[in-house]
Amino acid sequence: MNAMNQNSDDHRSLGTEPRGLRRLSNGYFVSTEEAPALSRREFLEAAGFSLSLAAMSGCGRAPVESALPFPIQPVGAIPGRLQYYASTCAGCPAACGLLIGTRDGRPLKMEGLPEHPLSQGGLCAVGQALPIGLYDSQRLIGLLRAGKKAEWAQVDEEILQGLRQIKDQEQQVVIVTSTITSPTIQASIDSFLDQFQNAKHVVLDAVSSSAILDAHEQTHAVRVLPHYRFDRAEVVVSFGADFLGTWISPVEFTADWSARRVPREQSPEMSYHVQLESRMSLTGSNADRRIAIHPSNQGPLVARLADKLAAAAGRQLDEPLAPRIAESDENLVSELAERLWNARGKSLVLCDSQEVGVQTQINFINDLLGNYEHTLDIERPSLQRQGNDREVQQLVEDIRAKQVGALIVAEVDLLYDLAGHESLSAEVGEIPLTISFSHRVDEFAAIAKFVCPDHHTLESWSDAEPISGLISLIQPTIRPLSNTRAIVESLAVWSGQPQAAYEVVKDHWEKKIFPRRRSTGSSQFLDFWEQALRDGFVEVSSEAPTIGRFETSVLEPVAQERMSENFSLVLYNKVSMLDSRHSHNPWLQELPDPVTKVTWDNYVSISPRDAAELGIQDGDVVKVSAGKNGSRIELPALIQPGQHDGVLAVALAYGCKGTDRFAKIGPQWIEARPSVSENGLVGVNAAVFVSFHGGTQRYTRAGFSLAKTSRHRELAATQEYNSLELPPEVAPHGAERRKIVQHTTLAAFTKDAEAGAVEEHFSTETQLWPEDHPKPDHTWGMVIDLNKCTGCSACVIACQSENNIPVVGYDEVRRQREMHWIRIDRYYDGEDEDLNVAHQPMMCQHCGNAPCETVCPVLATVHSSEGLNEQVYNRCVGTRYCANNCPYKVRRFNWFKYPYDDTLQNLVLNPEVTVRSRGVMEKCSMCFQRIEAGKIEARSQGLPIVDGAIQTACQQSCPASAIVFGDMNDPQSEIHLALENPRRYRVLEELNVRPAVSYLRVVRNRDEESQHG
Amino acid sequence: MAKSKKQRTTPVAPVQAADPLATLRPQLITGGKTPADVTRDICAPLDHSPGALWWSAFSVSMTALIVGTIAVTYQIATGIGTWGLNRTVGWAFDITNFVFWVGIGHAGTLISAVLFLFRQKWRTSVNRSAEAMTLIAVVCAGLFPVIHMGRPWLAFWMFPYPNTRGSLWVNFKSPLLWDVFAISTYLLISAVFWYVGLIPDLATIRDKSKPGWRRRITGFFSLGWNGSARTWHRYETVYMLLAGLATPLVFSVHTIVSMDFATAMIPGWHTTIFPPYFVAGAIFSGLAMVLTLMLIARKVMHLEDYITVLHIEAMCKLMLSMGCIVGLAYGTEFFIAAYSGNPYEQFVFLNRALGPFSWAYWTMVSCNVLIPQLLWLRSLRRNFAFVFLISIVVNIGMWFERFVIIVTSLHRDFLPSSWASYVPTIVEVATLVGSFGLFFSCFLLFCRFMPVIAMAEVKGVLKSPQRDLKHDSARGDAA
Amino acid sequence: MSDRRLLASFDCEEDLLAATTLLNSKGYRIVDAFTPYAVHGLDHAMGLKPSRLTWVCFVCGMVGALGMLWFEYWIGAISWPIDVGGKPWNSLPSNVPVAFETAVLLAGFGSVFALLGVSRLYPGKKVQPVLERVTDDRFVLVLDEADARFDMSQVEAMLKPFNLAALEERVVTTEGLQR
Amino acid sequence: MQQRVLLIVLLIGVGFGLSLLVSAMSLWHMPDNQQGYAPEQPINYSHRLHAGELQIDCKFCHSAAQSGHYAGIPSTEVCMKCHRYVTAPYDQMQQELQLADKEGRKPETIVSPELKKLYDSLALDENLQPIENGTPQSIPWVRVHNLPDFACFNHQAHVAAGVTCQTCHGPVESMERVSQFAPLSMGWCVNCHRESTRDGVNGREVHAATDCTVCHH
Repeated sequence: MNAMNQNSDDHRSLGTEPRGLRRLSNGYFVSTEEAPALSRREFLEAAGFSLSLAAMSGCGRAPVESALPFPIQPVGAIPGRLQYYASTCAGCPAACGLLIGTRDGRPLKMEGLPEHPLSQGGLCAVGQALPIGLYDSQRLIGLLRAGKKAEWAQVDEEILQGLRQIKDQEQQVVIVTSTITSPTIQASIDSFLDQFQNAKHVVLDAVSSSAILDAHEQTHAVRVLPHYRFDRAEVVVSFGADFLGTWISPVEFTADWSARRVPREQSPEMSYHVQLESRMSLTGSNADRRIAIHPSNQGPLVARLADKLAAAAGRQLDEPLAPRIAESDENLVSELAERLWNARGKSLVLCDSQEVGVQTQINFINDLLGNYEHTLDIERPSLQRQGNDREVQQLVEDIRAKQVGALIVAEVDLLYDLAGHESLSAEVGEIPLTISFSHRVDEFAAIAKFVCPDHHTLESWSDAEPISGLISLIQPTIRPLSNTRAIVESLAVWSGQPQAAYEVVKDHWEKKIFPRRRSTGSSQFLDFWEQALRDGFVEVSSEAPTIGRFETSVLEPVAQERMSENFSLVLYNKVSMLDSRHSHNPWLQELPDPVTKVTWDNYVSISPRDAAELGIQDGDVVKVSAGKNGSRIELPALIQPGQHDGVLAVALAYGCKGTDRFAKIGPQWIEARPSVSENGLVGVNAAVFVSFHGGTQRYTRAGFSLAKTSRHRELAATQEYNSLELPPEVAPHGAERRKIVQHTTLAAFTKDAEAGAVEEHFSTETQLWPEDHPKPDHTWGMVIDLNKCTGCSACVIACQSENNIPVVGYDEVRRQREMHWIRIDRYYDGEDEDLNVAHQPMMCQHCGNAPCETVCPVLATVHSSEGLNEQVYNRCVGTRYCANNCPYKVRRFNWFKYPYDDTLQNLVLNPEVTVRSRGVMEKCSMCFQRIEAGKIEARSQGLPIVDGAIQTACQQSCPASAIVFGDMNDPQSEIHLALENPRRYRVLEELNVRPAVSYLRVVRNRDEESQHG
Repeated sequence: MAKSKKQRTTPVAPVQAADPLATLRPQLITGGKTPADVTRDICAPLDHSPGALWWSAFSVSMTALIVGTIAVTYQIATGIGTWGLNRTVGWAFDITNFVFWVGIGHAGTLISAVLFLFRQKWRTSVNRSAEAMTLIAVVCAGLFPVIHMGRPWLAFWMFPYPNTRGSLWVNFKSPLLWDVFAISTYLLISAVFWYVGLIPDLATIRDKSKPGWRRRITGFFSLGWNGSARTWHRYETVYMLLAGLATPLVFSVHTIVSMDFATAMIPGWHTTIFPPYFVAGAIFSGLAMVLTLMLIARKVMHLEDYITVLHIEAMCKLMLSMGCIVGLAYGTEFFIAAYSGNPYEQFVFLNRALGPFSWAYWTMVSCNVLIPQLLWLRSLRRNFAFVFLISIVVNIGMWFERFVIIVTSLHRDFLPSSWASYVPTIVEVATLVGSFGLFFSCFLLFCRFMPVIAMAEVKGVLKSPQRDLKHDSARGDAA
Repeated sequence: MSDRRLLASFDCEEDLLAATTLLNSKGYRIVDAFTPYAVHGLDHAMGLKPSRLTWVCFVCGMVGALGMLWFEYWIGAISWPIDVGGKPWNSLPSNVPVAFETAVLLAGFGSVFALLGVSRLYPGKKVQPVLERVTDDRFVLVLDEADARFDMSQVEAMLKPFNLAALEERVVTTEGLQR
Repeated sequence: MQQRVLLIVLLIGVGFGLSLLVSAMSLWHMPDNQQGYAPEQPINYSHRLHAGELQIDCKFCHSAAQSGHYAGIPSTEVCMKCHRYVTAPYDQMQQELQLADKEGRKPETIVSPELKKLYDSLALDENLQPIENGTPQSIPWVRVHNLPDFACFNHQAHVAAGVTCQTCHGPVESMERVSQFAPLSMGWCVNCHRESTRDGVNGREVHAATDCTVCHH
C-alpha cells in the first residue's frame, strides 16, 4: 500500500472517466445508455432465469457490452488496479490522515494513513463513509439563485455587485463556518474579508468546546484548545468527555488510549480510566470504573477534586471552591485525588462541561498535577475546535438588530444548529445578501439568496492543520462530478482575483508553509511539495503562543445547585452522526449506535428506574418539553441502563432538512414501513433546546418535563436482548450467565495471566474422524483484542464499503434483517453501580468444522484449502439452512432485491466483490479479494507473502488496531504471537467447531480480584 | 343376480342364529353385502353427480387454494422477505408446514402396508383413501421446500446431474439432500402402491360401465386386467413386496426428515431421540387426518356400511397409543436436557415451557397428550362427533409441535446478542391456508372420480366364518 | 392340449375353491380361473408354484444400494473432493440414507414392472373378459377338454354340489375363447 | 404377428430419435456459452495483420495483462506509436510517394477510412493536427470475452504463472476479426486448473487452486 506520487496533471487526468459511464467488475466502462448495463446482482438473477429460457431456445446471448478504453491513458493508471493516494479526511475537524483507494479514477475506499502521527492508520466510521456522499445522486449538481438553477457568471456578477453595495453602505459582512482547520481556506477567508471595513469570521461548531478555550484564555492568557496526549496518560479521569466516541479527535484519542490497554504477562500494567457521566457514552462503556452522576453534581465534584489536590499540592486557596457534598461522593473524590496525585504529570483530567467556571477548575487541576507540557500540550495546541460561542451570540444579536449586510455560510447549517432561536430564519431572510456553500439545500440554503455548492472533499484541493505544526494536504481523486466550485475559488472570484483551487493551495504553501519547514530536506519548494503530496502531511515549525503563568484568581467557588425533581436534558452527538452534514449518508444512518445499537432514529434515553416509574416501554413516544411554554419535541423513548436517574439524553444532528429522501429506502412491499418518522424526516431536531448561557452554548440543561403519549414507534435496534445474563424465568440453575465475553481484573491477571478463562469440561482434541484436510500453504486467521476494541464501529462501515453491503432501511433492521457482515455485540452485565459493558466484534468465525458447510445441499458454502469458509453466491439457492445452523448467527440473507437502482450511487461499488442477488446467503469472507490480490502480487514478484501485507478492511481502519489478521502457518507472523497470548480464547469453543477467529480477554484495571460473572 | 342372492341367504340364515362364532366375530362390513352390492355401492358416486354437501366443501377448499396461490405468487415475485423470518429465525411456517404434511402423509402407507403385513382385515375399508391422502399430503409437503428457497427456480440444482461446472455435484452430507431423495422416493413408491391396488377396481369399473369415455379411460389404465388367477397369484406377491418395501420406507422418510434437525447443532434440535419421536408423531397426525377424512367421506359418500364403528374404534386405539408415545418423547426431551448438564440444552427447554412461545408449547402438549387421553373411554371412542373433534384437535396439536421445535429452538440459541422474536406475516398465513385448500380440493376430486374403497379387497373380507364351516362339510361329502 | 375349453362359473369363492381342489385331485387339467378378487388358497388348489418376482425385487434393491453408494463415494472422494465441514472425503454414514432410498425405489419399480411384463399387462391393452361379471362377483373355472376320455356329464355331476351357476364350452381362437 | 412388426418399427423409431437428439445436443450451447462469438467492431482491426504478420507481441498493446486484473484495450495513444506514421496501407503510401517524386512535390498524407476513425477518437485532423477545442473520445469496442459478473478472472495471475494468451484466447494471431475461442465455462476453467496443478504449466510447477472463492468473490 504505497501512497503514490502524483503531480497535479495526473490528478486532473484521473478524472477523465466519461460521464454517464459506469464500470463493471470486468474493468471496462459500460455505457449505461447502450448496453442494458446489468449490475452484478441483476445479472445473477438473469442467469437464474436464462437457464430455463435457454433450455427452450438453446442459444442465450448476453447483452452486447461495449468496452471503452482511455483515449489518452493517465500516467501510472492501470485498468482495474487499486491505487492509493495520501490525503486528509474532511469528515470532521479532527482531520485524520487518509489513504484514498481509487480504481480507474474512482475513489472507492477510504483507509487510514498509517504514517499519520495523529490518527496512526485509524479512520472512524464517518471517514469511511465519505465516498457514498461523493456519489450521492441528490447532491446539488449546480448552483441555485433564489432556489432556481443559475449560471456561475451571472451569479458571480450579482454577488460582486451586492458586495460592492455593502462596502459602500459599510454594512457588516459575516462569514460563518464550522472550525476551519485548513490554513489555505482560512487565509483566503481573511483576505476576502480584508476588502471590507466591517467584516468578521464567526466560527460556529455544531457541538462546540468554546468553554475550554475561554477557560484557557482566563487561566493561561491564550485562547487555545490543548492537544490532549492520552499516549502519555496513566490515569485518565473524564467528566463526561466522550473522547473515544465524538469528543474533539476520537480516532487519535482511541489510538493513544488503546495503546495503554495491553497488560502483558511480564509487565501487567495498563492505564486507569475513570468516567463520571450522566448518560451512557461509548467512552463510559469502556472505562475501568464508570460512575453515573447527575449533571448538577458535576461542578461540585470537580471543585472538590480541585480542593483536595490543591491541599495535596500545598497551594492554599483563600476559600474552598466546592460546597459540601455527599459522603459517598467525598470518598470517591478523595480516592480519585489520591490516584491522580500518585500519577502527577502522567495523568489527565477532562471535562465536556460548557461552563467556563468548571473548565477553569479543570485547568487548575491539571496545572496542580503538572500535566501541562506532559499530557496537555498548549505550546503546539490543537486547532480542531475553534468555535467561539460569544461571537456566535453576538452574531445572532446583530442579525436580530439587522446589522448584517452579507451572510456567507460554509461547512455548517447555521439555522439548524441555532434552531433554538425562534424566528431567526425570518430575520436571516431579510439580510440583503445571503450565500451558502452547502452541498444540499439545508435549512440555511433553503432561504439563502445564492447557493454556490462547494466541491465534495474528494473532488477538491485543500489542506488541514489539526495540530499547530502538523499540516496535511487534501488532494482530489476524481474530477468534479457536477457543476460545483471550491470555496477558495469562489472567494477568490469575489475578491476580484480568480484563481484555481490548486493554484491557491500551492501558492499558500509556497508563501506560508514552505518557510516554516524544518531545516532538513531539500530547499526546493517543488521537492517539499511533492514530498508532502506523497506523504500526505508535513511537520513544520509552529510559533508557540505566549502562555501566561497560571492565573488562580479567576477560580470561583461553585454554588450547590439544588436537585430539581424535573428532568435534566443532555444533548450529545451519536458516534455515527457527528453533525447534521452527515445526515444524508445512508451508511451512517444505518450504522447501529455503538451503545444503544439503534439505527435510523434519535430517541430519548431514560434511566430504567424513571422508565419504570412513568410506565414507559422502549419505543413509546414521549414528549420532552422545556418548562411550561418552552419548546417541545416528541420522540420514541429508549431505556438506557447506566444512565443516571432524572436525566434525559437526546442525540443532535437528526431531523435534518431533506432526510425525507429516505422515506422509501429499502424494499417496498405490503407490510413495509417507511424509514422516516411522523415528521417525514429521520428523527427530530433536538437543537431547539440548545441555548446560550454564560457566553457558551449549553448542551446540558435542567428543568425539563416528560410526558408519555399514546403513540409507539418501534426503534430499529440490531440487538433485541442486551445482557449476558439469561432471563431469570428461563435461566437454568448454575448457568444463569453465558461466558461469551470473558473478562478479568488487572489484580487477577497479575496473579494468573489466564484468570477469567472458562473452566473446560471438554476437549477440543478428540475428533470423530481423522484430520485429513491439510492446509500446507496458508491458514488465515484473526485475533481481536477485546481490551483494545472500544466498539467504535469504524470496522462496520469499512466492511460495508469494501464488500458492497446494501443499505436495507429502517423496516428491515427492525425485522432483524440488517446486512452488516461484521456486527459489534454489546452486552450489559450487572446492575447500577457495577454495570459492565462489553463490546465484541462478531463476524464469520471461519470454523474448521463449519456447521454451515455440512448442511448446504448444493455445496454453496464449503471450506477453502487455506482454512476459509467460502460462500459462493452464484451457487446458493437460499435454503437458509446454513444460517439456522450457525452458532454465531453471522450469516446474512438477501430477503429482497435490495436497492441498487441508483446508477450514480452504484459507482461506489467495489468491482472486486460480487453484488449479491435476491435470495442468496452472504457473510464475512475475510476480505478474500484482498487476500487474493496480495497473493497474486507476491507471486508475480516471486516473493513470499510478507506478514501484514494483506490486511482486511476492518483491520486496516481500526483506530485501536485491535484486529490482527494473518497466516497462522507463519511462525514469525504477528497473529502467531497473538495466538500464544494467555488472554486468548475462542467463543463457544466447547462446540468444537474450531473457529479461525480468536479473542483476547478483557482486563479491567481494578483492585478486587473477582468481579461478578 | 337376484337368484344368486337368494341362494346364499336362504340356507345360511338359520345356521347363523345357531352358530356361536357369529357373536364372537362381528362383521367388518355390515348390511350383509354381496360382492355385487359392493361394486354397486362403491361405484355409485361415479355414476351420478355429487350432492350439495360435496359442492360446498369443494368450493370452500378451492377458495383457500386460490388464496394460497396468490400468496405464493406474490412471495416468489417479491422475495422471501414477505415472510416474517429474520437472520435468527430462518425457518418457521415453511418448514413447519412441510414436516406437518409429510407427517400426515404417513398414515396412508402405514395403514395399507403395515396393517396389510399384520393381516389386519379392517384396513381394507380405509386403505384406498388413506393412500390417496398420502399422495396428496406428500405433494403438499414437497411444495414447501421448493417455495421456501430464496431462488426456487434453481431447485433442480438439488439433483446430482452432470453439468458444465466441471461437474460440480451436490452435497450428500446435507440432510436436506437426503430429504430430497426420501420425499421423492416416498412419493413415487406410494403412487405405485396406490395404483397397483387400483388396477383390479379399474377393471371392474371398465367392465360394468357402458361404452364411452369412462370405459375408454379405465380400459386404458386397467392395463387389460382380466382377473386371471395366475395374474392374481403374481399380483399378490408383488403387493406383498411393495408393502414390505413401503414399511421401512415410511420409517426412513420421517427419520430423515427428523435428521434435518437432529444432525444440526442448534440446542433443541441436536438430539438422538428425534427419529422415533418424529415417526410416532407422524403416524399420530396421519391417523388423525385419516379419521377426519373418513368421517367426512363416510357421511358425504354414504359409506356407513363400509366404514363402521369397528374401523373408527380401531384407529382411535392406535391414535391413543401414538399420543402416549409422543407424550413420552416430550418428557424424555426434558429429562435428557436436565440430565445432560448441557446449559444450552437446559435453557432451550425451559425457554420452550416458560419463554415467549410458551403458549405454543402448552397448546401442543394439551392437544397431543392431555386431550387424547379421553380416548381411553369406550363410549367416547364410539362417539363419531367426539372422535371427529379429537382428530381436529390432534392435527392442530401436531402442527404446533413442529412450530415449537423449529421456532423456539432457533429464536434463542447460543449468543444472546442475536436472539430475535418471530411474527408471521399475512403472506405466510395465506400460504398455510392454501396448502389446506390444495389438500382438500384434491381429496374431494378423488372421492368424486375414484373408488374410495378398495372393492377387490373388501369383497375378500365379506365372507363370514360360518360359511366356511358349511362349505367344508359340503366338500367333505363330495369327496 | 386340445382347443376346447369348459367354463364352469360359480357365485362364491368357496365353491370355486372346493371344485378346483377336487378337479385338480382327479387329474383334470385346469387352464386358469377368473375371480373378482384374490382368492386365498386358489394357487395351491390349482397347483401353481410360488412366484420368482421376489428375486427380481431383491436384485433391483441391491443394484440400487450398491450403485448409489459407489456414486456417492466417487463424487465425494474422486470426481471433485471438496472440504465440507472438515468431514472425511468419503464419509460412509452420511451416504447411507440416500443409498437406502435408492434401493427401495429401484426394488419397488423393478418388481412392479416385472409383474406387468410377466403377466403381459400394459396400458391400453384390449381385453375380452371370459364373462362380464368376472370382475364383479362371478368366479370362473376353465378346464381343458384334454382327450376323448373327457366326459362332460361326469364333470357336470362332479361340479353340481358346489352350486354351479353355469357351464359352457368354448373354443380357443386368436381372439381368445369363442362360443 | 403384426404386433411384433409394430414393436420392431417402434424400436427403430426410438433409436433414430435418440441419435437425432444426441447430435442436436452436441450442437446445443449452454445458455451463457458464447463460444465462437465474433461481433462487428467499430474499427475493422485485424489481429492477423498485427499479431500474425507483423508479429507484435500481445503484451505490447495489452500491457495491463501483466500488471492488472484486465488485459485491457490499448488507449488510442498506443496505436499512435505506429499510426502517427502509418496512416494508410503500405502500397497506397508507396504510390503517393512515387507520385509525389514524379511531380516533385511534398507527399501528402493519405488517411485510410479505418484509421480516420482512430484519429477522430483523438480529435486529430487529416494532417494529424489537433482539432480546435475537440475532445478525445473513447473508441466503442465491442467486448468479445464476457465473463458473468459473479466470476473474477485475473490476467496478472495467469500471465505470472506462465499461461500463454493463446491458451484461453486461441490463435488470435490468425484471426481477422477476434472470436471467442474457448467456452469459458466453469468446467473448462476448473479442468485447466486441475491439469496445471497436476502437470504444471509449460514445465513450471504451479499451484492452481480449485477453491470456489478464487473466482467467485
